[in-house]
Amino acid sequence: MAEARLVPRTPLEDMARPGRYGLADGPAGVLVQERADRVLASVIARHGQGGAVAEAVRSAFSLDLPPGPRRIAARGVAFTGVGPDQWLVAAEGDARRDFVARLGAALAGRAAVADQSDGRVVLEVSGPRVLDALAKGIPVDLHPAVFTAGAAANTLVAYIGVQITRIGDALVYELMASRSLAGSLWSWLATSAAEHGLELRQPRRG
Amino acid sequence: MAAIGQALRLSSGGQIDRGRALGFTFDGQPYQGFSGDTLASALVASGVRLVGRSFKYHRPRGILSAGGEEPNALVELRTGARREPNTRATLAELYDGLEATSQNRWPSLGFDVLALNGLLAPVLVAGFYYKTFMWPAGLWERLYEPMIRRAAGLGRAAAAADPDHYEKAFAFCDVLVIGSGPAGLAAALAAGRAGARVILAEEDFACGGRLLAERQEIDGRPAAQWVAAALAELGALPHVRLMPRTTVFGTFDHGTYGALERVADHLPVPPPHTVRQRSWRITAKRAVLAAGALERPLVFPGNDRPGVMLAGAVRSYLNRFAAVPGGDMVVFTCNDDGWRTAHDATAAGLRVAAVIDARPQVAARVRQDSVGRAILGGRVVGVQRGRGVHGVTIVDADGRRATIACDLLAMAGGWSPVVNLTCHLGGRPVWDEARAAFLPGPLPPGMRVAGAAAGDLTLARCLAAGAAAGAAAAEELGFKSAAARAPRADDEPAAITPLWFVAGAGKAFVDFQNDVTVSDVRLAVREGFRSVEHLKRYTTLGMATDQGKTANVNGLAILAEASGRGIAAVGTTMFRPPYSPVAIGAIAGHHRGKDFRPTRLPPSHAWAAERGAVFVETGPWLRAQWYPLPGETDWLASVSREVRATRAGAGVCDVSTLGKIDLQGRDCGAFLDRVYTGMFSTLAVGKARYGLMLREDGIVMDDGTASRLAPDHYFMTTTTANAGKVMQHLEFCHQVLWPALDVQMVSVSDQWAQFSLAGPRTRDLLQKLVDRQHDLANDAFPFMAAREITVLGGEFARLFRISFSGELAYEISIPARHGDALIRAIMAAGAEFGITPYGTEALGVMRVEKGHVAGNELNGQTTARDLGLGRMMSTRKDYIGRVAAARPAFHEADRWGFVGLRPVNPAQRLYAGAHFLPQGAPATEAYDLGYMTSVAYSPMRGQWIGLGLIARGPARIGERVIAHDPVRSGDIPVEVCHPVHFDPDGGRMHG
Amino acid sequence: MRIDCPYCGERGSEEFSYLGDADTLMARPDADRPDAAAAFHAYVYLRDNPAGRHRELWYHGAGCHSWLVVTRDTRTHAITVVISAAAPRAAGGRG
Amino acid sequence: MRYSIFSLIRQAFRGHAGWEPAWRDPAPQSEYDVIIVGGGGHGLATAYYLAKVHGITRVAVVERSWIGSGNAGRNTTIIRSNYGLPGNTAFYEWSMKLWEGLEQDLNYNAMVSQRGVINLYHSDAQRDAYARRGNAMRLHGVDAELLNRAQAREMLPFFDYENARFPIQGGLLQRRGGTARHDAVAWGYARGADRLGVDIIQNCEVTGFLIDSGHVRGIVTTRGVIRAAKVGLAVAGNTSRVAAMVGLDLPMESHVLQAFVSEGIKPLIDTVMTFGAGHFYISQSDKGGLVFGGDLDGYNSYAQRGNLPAVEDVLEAGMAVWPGLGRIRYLRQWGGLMDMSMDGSPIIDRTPVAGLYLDCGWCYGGFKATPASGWCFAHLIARDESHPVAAAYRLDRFATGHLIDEKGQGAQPNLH
Ligand SMILES: Cc1cc2nc3c(=O)[nH]c(=O)nc-3n(C[C@H](O)[C@H](O)[C@H](O)COP(=O)(O)OP(=O)(O)OC[C@H]3O[C@@H](n4cnc5c(N)ncnc54)[C@H](O)[C@@H]3O)c2cc1C
Ligand SMILES: NC(=O)c1ccc[n+]([C@@H]2O[C@H](COP(=O)([O-])OP(=O)(O)OC[C@H]3O[C@@H](n4cnc5c(N)ncnc54)[C@H](O)[C@@H]3O)[C@@H](O)[C@H]2O)c1
Ligand SMILES: Cc1cc2nc3c(=O)[nH]c(=O)nc-3n(C[C@H](O)[C@H](O)[C@H](O)COP(=O)(O)O)c2cc1C
Ligand SMILES: [Zn+2]
Repeated sequence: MAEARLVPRTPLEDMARPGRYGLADGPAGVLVQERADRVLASVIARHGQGGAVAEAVRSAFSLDLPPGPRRIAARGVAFTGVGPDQWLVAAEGDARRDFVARLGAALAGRAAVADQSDGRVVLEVSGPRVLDALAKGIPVDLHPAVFTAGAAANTLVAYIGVQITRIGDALVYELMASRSLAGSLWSWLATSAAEHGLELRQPRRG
Repeated sequence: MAAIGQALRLSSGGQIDRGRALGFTFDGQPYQGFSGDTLASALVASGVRLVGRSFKYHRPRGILSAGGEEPNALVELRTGARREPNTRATLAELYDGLEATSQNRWPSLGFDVLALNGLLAPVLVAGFYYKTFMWPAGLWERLYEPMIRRAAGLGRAAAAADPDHYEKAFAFCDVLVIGSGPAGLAAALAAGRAGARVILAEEDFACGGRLLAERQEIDGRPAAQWVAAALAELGALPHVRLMPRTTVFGTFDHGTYGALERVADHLPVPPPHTVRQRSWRITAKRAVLAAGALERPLVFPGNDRPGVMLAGAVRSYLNRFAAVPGGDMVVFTCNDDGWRTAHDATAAGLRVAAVIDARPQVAARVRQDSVGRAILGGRVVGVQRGRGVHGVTIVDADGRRATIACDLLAMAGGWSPVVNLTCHLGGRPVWDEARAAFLPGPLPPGMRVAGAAAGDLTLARCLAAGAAAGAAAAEELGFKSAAARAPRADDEPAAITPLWFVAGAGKAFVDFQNDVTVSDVRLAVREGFRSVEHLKRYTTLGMATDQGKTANVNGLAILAEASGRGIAAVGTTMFRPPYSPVAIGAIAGHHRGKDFRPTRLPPSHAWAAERGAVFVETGPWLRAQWYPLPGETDWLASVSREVRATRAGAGVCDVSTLGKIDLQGRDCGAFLDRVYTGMFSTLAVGKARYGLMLREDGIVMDDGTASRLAPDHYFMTTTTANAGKVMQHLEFCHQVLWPALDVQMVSVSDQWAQFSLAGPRTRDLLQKLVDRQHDLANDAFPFMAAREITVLGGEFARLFRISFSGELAYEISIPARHGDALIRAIMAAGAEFGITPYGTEALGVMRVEKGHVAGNELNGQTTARDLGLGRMMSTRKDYIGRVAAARPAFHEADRWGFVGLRPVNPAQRLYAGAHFLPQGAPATEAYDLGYMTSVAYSPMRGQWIGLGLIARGPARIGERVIAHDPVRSGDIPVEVCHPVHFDPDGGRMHG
Repeated sequence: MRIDCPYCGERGSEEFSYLGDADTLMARPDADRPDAAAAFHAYVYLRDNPAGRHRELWYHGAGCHSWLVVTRDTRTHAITVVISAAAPRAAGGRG
Repeated sequence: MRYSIFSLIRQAFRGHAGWEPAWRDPAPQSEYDVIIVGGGGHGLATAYYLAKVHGITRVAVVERSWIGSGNAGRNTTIIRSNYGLPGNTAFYEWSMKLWEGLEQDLNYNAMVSQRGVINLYHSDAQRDAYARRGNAMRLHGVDAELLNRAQAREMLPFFDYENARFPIQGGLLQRRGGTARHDAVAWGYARGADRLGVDIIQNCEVTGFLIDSGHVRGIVTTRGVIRAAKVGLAVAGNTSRVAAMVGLDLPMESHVLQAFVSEGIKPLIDTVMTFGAGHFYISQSDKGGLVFGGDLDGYNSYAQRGNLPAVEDVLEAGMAVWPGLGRIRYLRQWGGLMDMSMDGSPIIDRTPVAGLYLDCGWCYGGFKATPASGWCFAHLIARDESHPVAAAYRLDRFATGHLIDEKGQGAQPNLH
């Protein structure tokens, strides 16, 4: 028995099949891809250790921790501010390897680190009509000049707590919500993008 | 039936597309109109005068206005499940195939039986119903009320579910401009040119406001050309968003505006994937209200007859829609603007029989001779009618009566600025005597008002004020606006001497829709309803679907006169959102049906669905309730099987829904000591402990376990129901009460799939899954042990020896991606031990058998002592709720305490919610001893068992009482027993 | 309403949960004081309820999870100050 | 003049010229035996019963605005006595009994309509909680029926039973519950009290109290000082404000609750319905408007108006339970100031100031209490002792722990 491998499932896997949704003609206005290829961890500075955490992150990952709700990334590691002295850290590609353990070691005594890799559904959303679709739920101003590259916000979409991050200069956004809400998040997104046509791509797995 | 032609359509002019004819029906009769029409304008062009019946007297009514203020022309639009009652014909954009029906009449619009109410009119005065229908008392619900209810109401709503879809959206801008008349367009241009993000919202499907209805010029060219150029320029500005068909319906706090976009109402049905309407929440740093002004009717006998129309509306129909509301017109006015209607009508080829101006003098500039007879200082005192207007009776300045034949009476009572949106935060408009209008009072933060909405009635001033407001709003936000030349336009005359009502015989209507007359207002005053708000409520003036847009100012002016006060002293009634009525579906957006609220699914959901589990909504979660097997038709059979199998061998249940909180830091122990009643700082690493949390008022809030994974690392579970509440509470305790403690906490509820494995064979089962190096023997992994382990060859997991079922039991956690695989692995590994998945029902049965408290007992009314958990309240430390829990009432001897219950006759079923009475006592509250909190059929005992709260609690064990359940099962004798119904010494759990 | 969270920026009030009078709720009494019963009665039940300026606790549960002290006029809903309720002690607070 | 169909017809022939004011508009006298502060339903009912039951007629009701301008004039008119806790049930049932004879007593048609109140349930636990409540009602002699799904569907056929996020499983029905016309209740009591000699003084705001060695002697108002040895406060959402004038801290917060009315439509629903899985309740007024509401906005407020999130919450719940509402338009929304007590139940009691009495804490449920509140408050003021059915509504219950917390939410007023 012990040799049976556990086959992981992505949060969206049982909720939606890749394919075209909503308006069927023309190019899809909204493109969605599930990103199940990231290791995630929450980092909370210990009492009074915010500065020390920043230093440790600088030396371990060569990143300057954002003080506010922003994402900063390099070499496959991204720190996103989610609260005062709190970050959600994502690692992808080669950086995934033992990432939570490495992070824990780098921040030992300075921050609490907790693995959250399985706790979230992560959807990367883009496409020519992405802002129109997102406006149907995201109650923050996503105007490209306001919600600039790297901007992040924790907020509510259709009563679902989400973290939205603009992950680059292009209009590409990452939506993160609790894993158990993947189906509801998808239902909102698919409905909101229906008039523009939505294409759900194959998930990216880790 | 052949379509009735558009006999009253001008051959040229207007903003309609004569190339696109549209067919529609009204009361089943086919008609035609053009693209660009409203239903109202198409009816006008087709010569339809009678469009509805009034609310109370069922008087025939025609179209009064050309906009959203319409009180009369309300129709049922569409049919079947899409039927929309009370739709204003004046706002309904015509589409091909439109079906409209008149309402509030029987059997037909032309012959309405309830028009007999007109005969009863002398009795049916304001508030008559407060004075009668009282005898005999029993007849109210049986006779009078049903009769009133059937007569009241307007259109018929569809009973069926609305087949269309709706959505919500959020928008942000620097400057929100409300209204696209000259003031709004100028404001949007000024702010947009300065670089501000502008939203221009317009209720109408066409932008331009009054400019669409007037024959005015701007910069020397027809206003329509200026509008087109302005829209083109705005459309080209990247930061400007034009939103036609969008009504801003409410002003809310801090720059929040509610708006309703009618996305597909101008189409027969919404195209696929398109919503019918979209509700917007607009957050604007600044707003310019340029909502214009609404014309007031004049109040004189017969003013409600079909064929009596607002003068400005006549211009709209002529100039915008090229539709002719009448051939022979009389204008009745008290201000300069009324004369414009006469001029425009003449220009359109109508005969203007007379202009009757109540003022003795009128500037020569206003009065030109193209308009037929001019009667200054005159009044209309009656309307001759058949099906429509035949003529008017007038009294001239010298008191001479005369009759003038006509088929259209245009009335111009002056203009009321649309101040509604300035008042939604509580501001009150102020009366301006010179302009005879209420002007905006204190404004909501960030709002400006421009144009006719601010009382600036002339075009030149509207353009200038709009531009100034737009520029100022942008400049306040740091944008630089280049000084632009204001467009040139007329300062058309706009003098007024208000005329509030004309005395005479016959009903003079103030509120057309609610049939409120001058005599109703006076009666109310006579009876002491002198406050304007009392007047409104007593007469219902202004309470109909138009909210008195055309009626209120006239009404309160008559009140002022009748009560000997000035209009300023009387004031207005409160303005409230929505500015115009909003479909409930639109505000709900897509939150209906299954999408009313999100659904959380545990990691085993897909697997459980494959097995045919029956699911149940528990708070935000959908959980497996039981897993029926083929042949099982009764839920009780399935649940009992699950319990038996678990207690006999092994059962598994997904408990991932529990709240899970990761706590790290030096002071976690100290922190938990303060939030739990028990001690946690002394908990050994590798152990778990049951914990009870109180609210600060001493009542139990939640229970759960906390495990110590490392000296400065704890893992807490909460109940499913209270997960969010507990997290918030802990954050409060940490951030607000004890911020100096070194505690870091984060919810990891979704990170872990967690399964409860219960039953005597679970150790054997686990042994097959857990990697060999972890010793699960009773000594090595005793009751309440908590460890990090690996399973299935190195997969990280956590194992807790915790039991809710009273069996040898474990909870195993694994990162959620493996939840599905783990449950399958457990099932495979457990086959030889008879592994059985069990759902929330069996979970509940086992906890009742074991006498554990859960949601039904932790109901926000019980203390730890009530629940028999008093020993968990440490006396060695302070904790949340400790002091309040010591209040005298919480220690009274006859407080309801926690016990078990069994039916005296083991064949009888128990019901939760039954109250306890002493045997033989009468069923009155004086003997109420408590109630049954939970029940279950215990397959282990072969009978129903219960838990409950009863006065003096455990002291009653052995007593028999009655479980009194008159709403369901009647009386059942029960015996009070210990709450632990099964395996009282807990041997199985420790085994 | 829109609350300007010091961390997240301005957000709709539906992202927050309301608790009430900050000056009372932040000053949890010492359980060992001789008049603890009276002090806790006041702490738990007697919150300030003015028509006017009110310092009150809000929790940004859908955002950064901060507890905030919001100064708001209960007649107009105008918000003048928003600060974190965590250390250093919210300025003007009692505790 | 007595109201009846005959007087109405008589007046119809005279152009209704003979009607008198429903209540006088007297100037305040310098002294009364009792002053009631607050011309809402409760204050007016108290004055009426003081005069009628206790023979105390030198009474003034002092109202800062027009009578009924507060919650009396802005509530959703539901009357019921379906409470579950001892302390509440008997009181609300007494109120229901008074409603049942009110119109004949007052000679005013307040349109008391016992069309039934249904609370829907959506889970077994909720069903059992309603059974607990229904049984408690029956023990108090109150009518209560537990409906199953089929029975609920028969009464409310349009609702979503199949596709709902929280399917309807049944309901708790009180047939004697229903509605009454809110304004008419205030006006009827005002007229009744006035006819017994009570002075109803509008546009007269209380700004202070005369207190002498711990005893109240009168009030200071915007229309001068008015003396009385007994003063009763019935100012609902403004209680904390007024109590602060005598230095009284009360276990209370003022919250905004919004309500809504739709455009008038032909009869669609003839009972009062409460949705158990969201914040929504609805009934249809005799005029045809659907009157509905939901949860509090959730923060302290004296603004008497609310915000959009609460509107959305209510309308979403409405659509969830009744998807046929989609195309019906809501016409108006407004707010009221709720005197939310810390356990969700009212206070009718003396205060530490002798002669000053308190009637408050009605939360969003005090309209139905209007008759009994007036009855019991009058009793307390006249006799200086609590009426038996209101004996539990003590001010010191928070200190002693004798809470009456129907919802089990504790000291968190916005959750009650
Ligand atoms: C939206 C809404 C819906 C509701 N729905 C229901 C329902 O369906 N069923 C139900 O039972 N209850 C309901 N209620 C609650 C119910 O309306 C109230 O509990 C009840 O009306 C309060 O009693 P009252 O009528 O005396 O209060 P009010 O009418 O508020 O009377 C208090 C009066 O005191 C006056 N006042 C205040 N300060 C002063 C001062 N300083 N000097 C002089 N006068 C002053 C006020 O102007 C006011 O007129 C609802 C309330 C609201 C707001
Ligand atoms: N001379 C007179 O007596 C007189 C009187 C009144 C008006 N006027 C003329 O009327 C015009 C007034 O110009 P203006 O720009 O102030 O007003 P306007 O009436 O031209 O435009 C107002 C626009 O706002 C829209 N609107 C109103 N409320 C709205 C809401 N809540 N949401 C979205 N849209 C809404 C209306 O549909 C309308 O299109 C001028 O041309 C003026 O000459 C003249
Ligand atoms: C039961 C009830 C029914 C109502 N029906 C209507 C109505 O049909 N039309 C209307 O305009 N307002 C209606 N209202 C709302 C009142 O106009 C008003 O908004 C409410 O009494 C609050 O007062 P305010 O808005 O002046 O503050 C109703 C109010 C209640 C309580
Ligand atoms: Zn925040």
